[in-house]
Amino acid sequence: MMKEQLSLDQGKVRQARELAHSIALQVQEDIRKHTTVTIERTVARLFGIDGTDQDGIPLANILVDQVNRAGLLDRGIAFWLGNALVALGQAPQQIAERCAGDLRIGELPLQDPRKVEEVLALYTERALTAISKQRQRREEYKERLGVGEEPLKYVIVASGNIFEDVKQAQAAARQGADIIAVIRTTAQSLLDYVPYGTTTEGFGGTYATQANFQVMRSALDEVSEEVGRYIQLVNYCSGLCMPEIAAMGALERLDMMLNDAMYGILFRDINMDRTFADQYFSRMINAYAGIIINTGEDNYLTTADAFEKAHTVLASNLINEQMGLKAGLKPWQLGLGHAFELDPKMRNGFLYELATAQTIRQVFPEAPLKYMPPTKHMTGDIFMGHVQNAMFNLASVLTGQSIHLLGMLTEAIHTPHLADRILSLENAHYVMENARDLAGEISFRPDGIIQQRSEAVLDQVVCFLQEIAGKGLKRSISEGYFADIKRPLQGGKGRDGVLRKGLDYQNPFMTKMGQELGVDHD
Amino acid sequence: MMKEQLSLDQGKVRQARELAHSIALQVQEDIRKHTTVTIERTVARLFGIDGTDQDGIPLANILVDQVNRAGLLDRGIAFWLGNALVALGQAPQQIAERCAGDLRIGELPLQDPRKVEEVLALYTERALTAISKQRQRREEYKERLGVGEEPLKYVIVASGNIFEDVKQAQAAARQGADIIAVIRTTAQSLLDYVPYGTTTEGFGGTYATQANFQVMRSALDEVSEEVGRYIQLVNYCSGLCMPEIAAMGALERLDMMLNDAMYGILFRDINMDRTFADQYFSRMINAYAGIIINTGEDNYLTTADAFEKAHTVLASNLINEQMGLKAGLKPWQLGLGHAFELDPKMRNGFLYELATAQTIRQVFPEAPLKYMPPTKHMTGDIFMGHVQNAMFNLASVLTGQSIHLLGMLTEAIHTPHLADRILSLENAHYVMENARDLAGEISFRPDGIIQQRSEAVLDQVVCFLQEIAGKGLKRSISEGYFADIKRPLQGGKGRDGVLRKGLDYQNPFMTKMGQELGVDHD
Amino acid sequence: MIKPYGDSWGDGQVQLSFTLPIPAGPRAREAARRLAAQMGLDDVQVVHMKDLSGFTYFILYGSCRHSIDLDQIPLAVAEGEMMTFEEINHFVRERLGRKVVVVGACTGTDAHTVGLDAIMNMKGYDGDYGLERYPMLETYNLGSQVQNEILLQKAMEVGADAVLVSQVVTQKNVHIQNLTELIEMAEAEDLRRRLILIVGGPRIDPSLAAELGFDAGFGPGTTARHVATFLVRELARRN
Amino acid sequence: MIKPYGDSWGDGQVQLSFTLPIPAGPRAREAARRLAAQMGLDDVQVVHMKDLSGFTYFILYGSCRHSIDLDQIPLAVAEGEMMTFEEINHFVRERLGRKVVVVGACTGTDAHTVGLDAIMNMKGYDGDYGLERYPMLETYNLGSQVQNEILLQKAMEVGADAVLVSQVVTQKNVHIQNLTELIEMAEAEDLRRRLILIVGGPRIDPSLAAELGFDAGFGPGTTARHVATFLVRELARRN
Ligand code: B12
Ligand code: B12
Ligand SMILES: Cc1ncc(COP(=O)(O)O)c(C=O)c1O
Ligand SMILES: Cc1ncc(COP(=O)(O)O)c(C=O)c1O
Repeated sequence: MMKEQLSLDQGKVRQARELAHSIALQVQEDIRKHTTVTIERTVARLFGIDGTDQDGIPLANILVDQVNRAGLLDRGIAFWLGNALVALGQAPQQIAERCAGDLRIGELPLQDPRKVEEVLALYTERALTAISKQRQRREEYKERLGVGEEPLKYVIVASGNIFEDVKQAQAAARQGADIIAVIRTTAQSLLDYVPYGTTTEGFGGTYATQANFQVMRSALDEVSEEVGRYIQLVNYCSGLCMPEIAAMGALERLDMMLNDAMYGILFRDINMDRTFADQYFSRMINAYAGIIINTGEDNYLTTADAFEKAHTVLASNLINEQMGLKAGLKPWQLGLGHAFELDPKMRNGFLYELATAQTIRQVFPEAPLKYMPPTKHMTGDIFMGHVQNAMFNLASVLTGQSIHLLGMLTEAIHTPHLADRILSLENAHYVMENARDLAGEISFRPDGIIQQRSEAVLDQVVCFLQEIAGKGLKRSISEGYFADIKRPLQGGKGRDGVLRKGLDYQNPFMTKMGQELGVDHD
Repeated sequence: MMKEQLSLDQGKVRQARELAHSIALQVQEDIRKHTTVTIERTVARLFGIDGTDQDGIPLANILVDQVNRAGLLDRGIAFWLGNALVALGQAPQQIAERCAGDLRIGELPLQDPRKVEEVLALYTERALTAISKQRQRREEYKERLGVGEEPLKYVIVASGNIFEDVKQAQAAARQGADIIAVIRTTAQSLLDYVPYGTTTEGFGGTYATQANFQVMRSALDEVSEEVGRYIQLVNYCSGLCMPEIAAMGALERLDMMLNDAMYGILFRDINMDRTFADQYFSRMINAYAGIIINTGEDNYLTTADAFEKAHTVLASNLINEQMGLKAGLKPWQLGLGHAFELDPKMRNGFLYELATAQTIRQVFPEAPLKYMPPTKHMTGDIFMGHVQNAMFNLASVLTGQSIHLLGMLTEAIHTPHLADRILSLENAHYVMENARDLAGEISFRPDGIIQQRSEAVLDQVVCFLQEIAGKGLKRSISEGYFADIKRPLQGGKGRDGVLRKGLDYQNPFMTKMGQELGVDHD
Repeated sequence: MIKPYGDSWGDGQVQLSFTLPIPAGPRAREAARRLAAQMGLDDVQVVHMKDLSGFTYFILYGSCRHSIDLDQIPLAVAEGEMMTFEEINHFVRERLGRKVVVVGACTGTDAHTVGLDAIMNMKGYDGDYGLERYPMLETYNLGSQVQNEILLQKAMEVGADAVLVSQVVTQKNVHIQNLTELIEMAEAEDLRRRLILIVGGPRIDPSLAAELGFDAGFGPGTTARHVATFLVRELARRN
Repeated sequence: MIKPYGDSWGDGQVQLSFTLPIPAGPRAREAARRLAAQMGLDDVQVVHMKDLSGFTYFILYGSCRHSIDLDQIPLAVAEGEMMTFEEINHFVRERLGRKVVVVGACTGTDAHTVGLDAIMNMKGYDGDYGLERYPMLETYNLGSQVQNEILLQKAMEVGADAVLVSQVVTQKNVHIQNLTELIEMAEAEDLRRRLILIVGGPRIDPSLAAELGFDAGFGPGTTARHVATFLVRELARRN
């Protein structure tokens, strides 16, 4: 379907991709060395540990913190859990509950390693089977009902109350939405635990909890049948609990996850080692669960200038791609992000926008690219905003984007009202239908503004990646290479949750999924 | 500047144009035979007759009606006026005033023909000089201040009150409008006289009066200086007083006039002979005054289906062109009309729209084409309407249109509010600037949907014009060839104001302007 | 009791825009805020202010204090129970036993025929055939700019059961004047009770029609079936 | 006394949109009309009604009965008299004779730094340099998600004259809670009078700021000069 409207220098594309690969390899060395509290909590969760103690602290946290405080976590929670399972003959959940009391699992006598391994294998198998089942159900749904026509219409709900979110998500689906993202409440990403249960109080978003995932997924299953289209569900696999959320999403059949390699570092000031380790494990889970990730390059253009820094988006896409592939994601799972953020006052801005959108499209022909709407230059002028969104809709259908996050006319005002979303859906539907096959109709002038802009950006990408490959990704970030934001190499939140793995470190999920995904952990 | 994005079969274009020429020639035979009361009133006005009697009846009407009642009008009012001037030694205005009393100019003794001719030549010269001066002033203004960048942004004011119109026109100019049209009150076109003085009460528009023209032109001159751009003024040269309004506009330096060869017949049920005669003389005046006409093909698509009847627009453009050229208009004065009226629900509607807009652009490379916005498919959903207008704005800049009538988001609701106009100007400014050079960047696929649609329309045009050339234009209209509307050959309003010219018929303006314009009256 | 809904039950969210005839600035912004407050909005947000040289355009959001008691709104009769083409013809044949005669026109200075044609002509509207197509209806479409007097004359001449009036131009309430004139004429000539008077147009709604003394009023999106359903039922009722 | 202006003086024209939590239909339309009437609109026109499954979206126009007495609106002090970069530095040198110390932060859970950066960082905003660039200002930008307590601590530590707070997220009035907390803390620690407290953000306006107990509030389109002008004048006044 995709048309090669631009002529790209394939040599340069290859060079850029190789540079990104070498950048990813460097980071991978660090990733290999570390585990984090949330990775270990993820293992606990996958073993079936759920719920909270009386104070509302998740049992996964209680368990992992206990082992960590005891200085034993470098061996991996799996080992200690496995040992306890054999020692106590109880289910993981019961063990965790007892840990909320006075059980200290690090102090249990060490059991027969063969038995421990057996029981670990059993529980690992059980969890992975549950995930595979959900993956299968998704595939069945997609097969039977189909999904919409690309660009898929992706809208957010963000009322703060999961039950209001449900009403709005269903209304949106009925009006043509293909994908629903439940935005998280502000600052959830900095919580070093995942809240529990259904929730009705959030600011600018709704808590990501396993119960909320479940409520929304089943509401969407219902409406999917009604509209005859499988409506996909998205949440945020980022912040301090990346892999835990990946696990929850895998179990509750989310379909996409925001899951970027660098977003947490840049936009949430999360420690680098923490982020790199977490994103790796979370991506393995997403890969295994057949979930499409959405990367967050659009965010760069909200703090940096979208024209000058267009190349940072494509460069980051390439890095996200390489790190994603390393974690076992397949090209069809890489919802690489970019955004329509040029200043609307710019003469010929639409041409420059087409240039980058089309370039990215051609560099990643198999990726379900995620195209983000204007946000930074949206103002309280909702009428103008609606027109900016129309041009964005057009750019998207014209450059063959896959996942299309609908711009809201009230972007500068509030998280979307029910009606805002519908107006946006109508806007997108009209523009995309009206210009449905335009992409196949036109070609760009070989020496034109668009082609030249594409070439200039690609050149910049190569230089930029060369520099980063030279310095290393971490140092580059510390020097403000992305989003005009500098983050200290050793600073950031969640740093004390990073541990060097011991020589006897064990993570049966990483091992097992790694094998199945064909991942090479170095 | 124009890009030949489509490949048109020049043979067919030539054939179509020749057919239109022969159609125009047939009509011209009728035109030659007739004069009308409004043509004669125009002559009276050009001789300087202005104002009304105590009952508010324009003196031009009183004079012409008197002569008509006396059965003498077939000689032309000019003759009788000239005779009276010589006989009474008074100015035309005084004579007209006396006619409102008991003077019967048809009963005055016939004077020395040489003297009559002399005095007629003098007054003719005087009027034409006044018109030429305005033309020169316009040219100076345009030279000194320039006009905006094409597509020129054309907005309407329609408050019904000329003084409110002024405020709104000036505000619009300050926000980027290049052209202001003062819409006429509903049903003025069916008045067989032109109202007098400044007016403050109209429905859906403001009376077209010479005083109102003057008020608006001077307000626009003022704001032109302020914004450093000559703001052009438009009114309606149609209905039962076509040539009188042309004369008023020529004297008050209007810059454009809605002036179509068939609109009155189709949309106001005005008699055919009346319309054809009136449009001819009014176009000569417009030609002489350097005024750009705007034709009304857009209207066809409000009653007929815009996709099926797209060819009627281009066919009518060709007829309007030929009839315009016959009346002395130059190609740069032919603001041929078309419109963005496809059903927004149509898949690929935008492609079909581009096809016709671009075809028309290429068929009339020198004409200042006038592109009309969506109206029929506008609804009370102002947000969707604003997006439809955005796509229209894009189509316009993409196909190099000249005069761009801005769509209003409130089209289906009310004549524009002050703010509606500004929102539309912002919409157009953003879209056109943002995609300014897109036209130069792209080409259409040679065997694509757009090219094929263009070819199909052109083929239809040729067939359609062949049929019309066979039947004659009048019969074709009576059979519903345009706008799905049928009008009887002999019916319609204003029919009793049509007269067969006598052998001694005289119209010094027609003669003099004809000479200067190089017009051949047959 | 219900309130506007933004993204949560009872939040009362309303969007508003208007122009004030004063130059932009903090004062104008405050004036806009106060106006919205007078309209009963709390937490008013002036989200956009644009100077239009001497005027200022505003966009606002706020939370509406007012609410609506649905029980107080009478359920409209026509709501939801439309007959089909066949049902209507059948109904006329059975219940009235003769053709129903209908005369329609765009009256006054109004020349917008598309709406009336959509109801009356063969082709109809939105896939729904026009009245002309109904075997049991006899229709006369007089077209545009018809004077009220002529319309009533014609109605008498053909023995009309119903008169359909279309009014599209509403600027300065010109339609109100014109519709009122029609009712007055009909009353003066003692035709009012003999005719079912129906008015339609994009700015017409049932309450306005009733207020002006018409038997029914139809707005945007009307098709022939809506009108015919009402018409034949009403005739049967009167019989 | 002024009223909204559509296309004629005094016509009061206002556009309105909202959603009601009921299905579309004549009844919903009437509910919308009545709500607008309660808001003080005459001649209400429901120009658009769209069913959103269980909800209905409306667009309306009407003529507003309310009007605003401009004389009742106090002229804001700041209106129109901004100093330039040089004037501000000069003013500080002459009138205060020392550097002015400013601490800024996005507080609470707010991570939107772009607005505060636009005011504080070198680069500034819209062609207007940020406070950091002023030789006579000493600035500390603490960045995002700063707790009120930390902010006040820092202010004391560096002997701040003024504290700049940015609040962008306003959902469920989270900013009101957070700003109120700051004021209460400042009062509790007896710092209130020693500091000039300034708040800014896209949904902040002077009246809201005053209501919450701040010395000034700045909304969209603010640049460093607006803030600096106010700040140095206010300091001079207090001296
Ligand atoms: C097409 C059109 C024209 C055409 C009309 C051609 C024709 N033969 O009808 C032309 C170009 C001639 C025209 C001229 C003018 N127009 Co005009 N026109 C329109 C336009 C674009 C579409 C109207 C239309 O056809 N709608 C489609 C039909 C199917 O919808 P409808 O009329 O609403 O009808 C439906 C219902 O309302 C209902 N209905 C309607 N009538 C009836 C009757 C009965 C009995 C029933 C049961 C139901 C019913 O059923 C229909 C089907 O659902 C509108 C803008 C718009 N988008 O609405 C402006 C508009 C109506 N026009 C307008 C104006 C001002 C004019 C002029 C006065 C402008 C001028 N100064 O020259 C002139 C003069 C006309 C005159 N003397 O009346 C204004 C009216 C403003 C107002 N509220 O008063 C509008 C809204 C545009 C605008 N924003 O300025 N116009
Ligand atoms: C960029 C952006 C982000 C970036 C922020 C990056 C960064 N480092 O700042 C990222 C992507 C990280 C982000 C995240 C979120 N965002 Co955000 N974001 C925006 C966006 C698109 C632009 C904001 C912006 O930069 N504006 C440009 C600056 C220059 O304008 P400004 O902030 O108004 O500042 C000016 C004035 O207000 C004033 N000013 C501002 N502060 C101060 C302070 C002082 C002292 C003074 C004097 C003046 C002043 O001066 C400035 C210059 O004139 C807006 C939408 C929009 N178009 O406004 C949403 C928006 C603000 N975000 C929103 C939300 C909900 C979020 C999230 C909570 C979403 C989520 N659930 O994940 C998160 C969480 C963030 C958090 N914890 O706070 C909502 C807020 C809704 C509301 N009213 O509550 C908005 C409106 C989008 C929406 N419609 O949903 N966001
Ligand atoms: C990749 C990615 N993750 C996460 C977020 C935001 O969520 P949070 O900061 O709550 O993780 C975004 C926001 O746009 C994002 O792009
Ligand atoms: C060519 C032309 N003349 C006139 C008019 C309308 O004005 P009137 O009917 O008052 O002459 C139009 C309306 O669109 C038009 O296109």
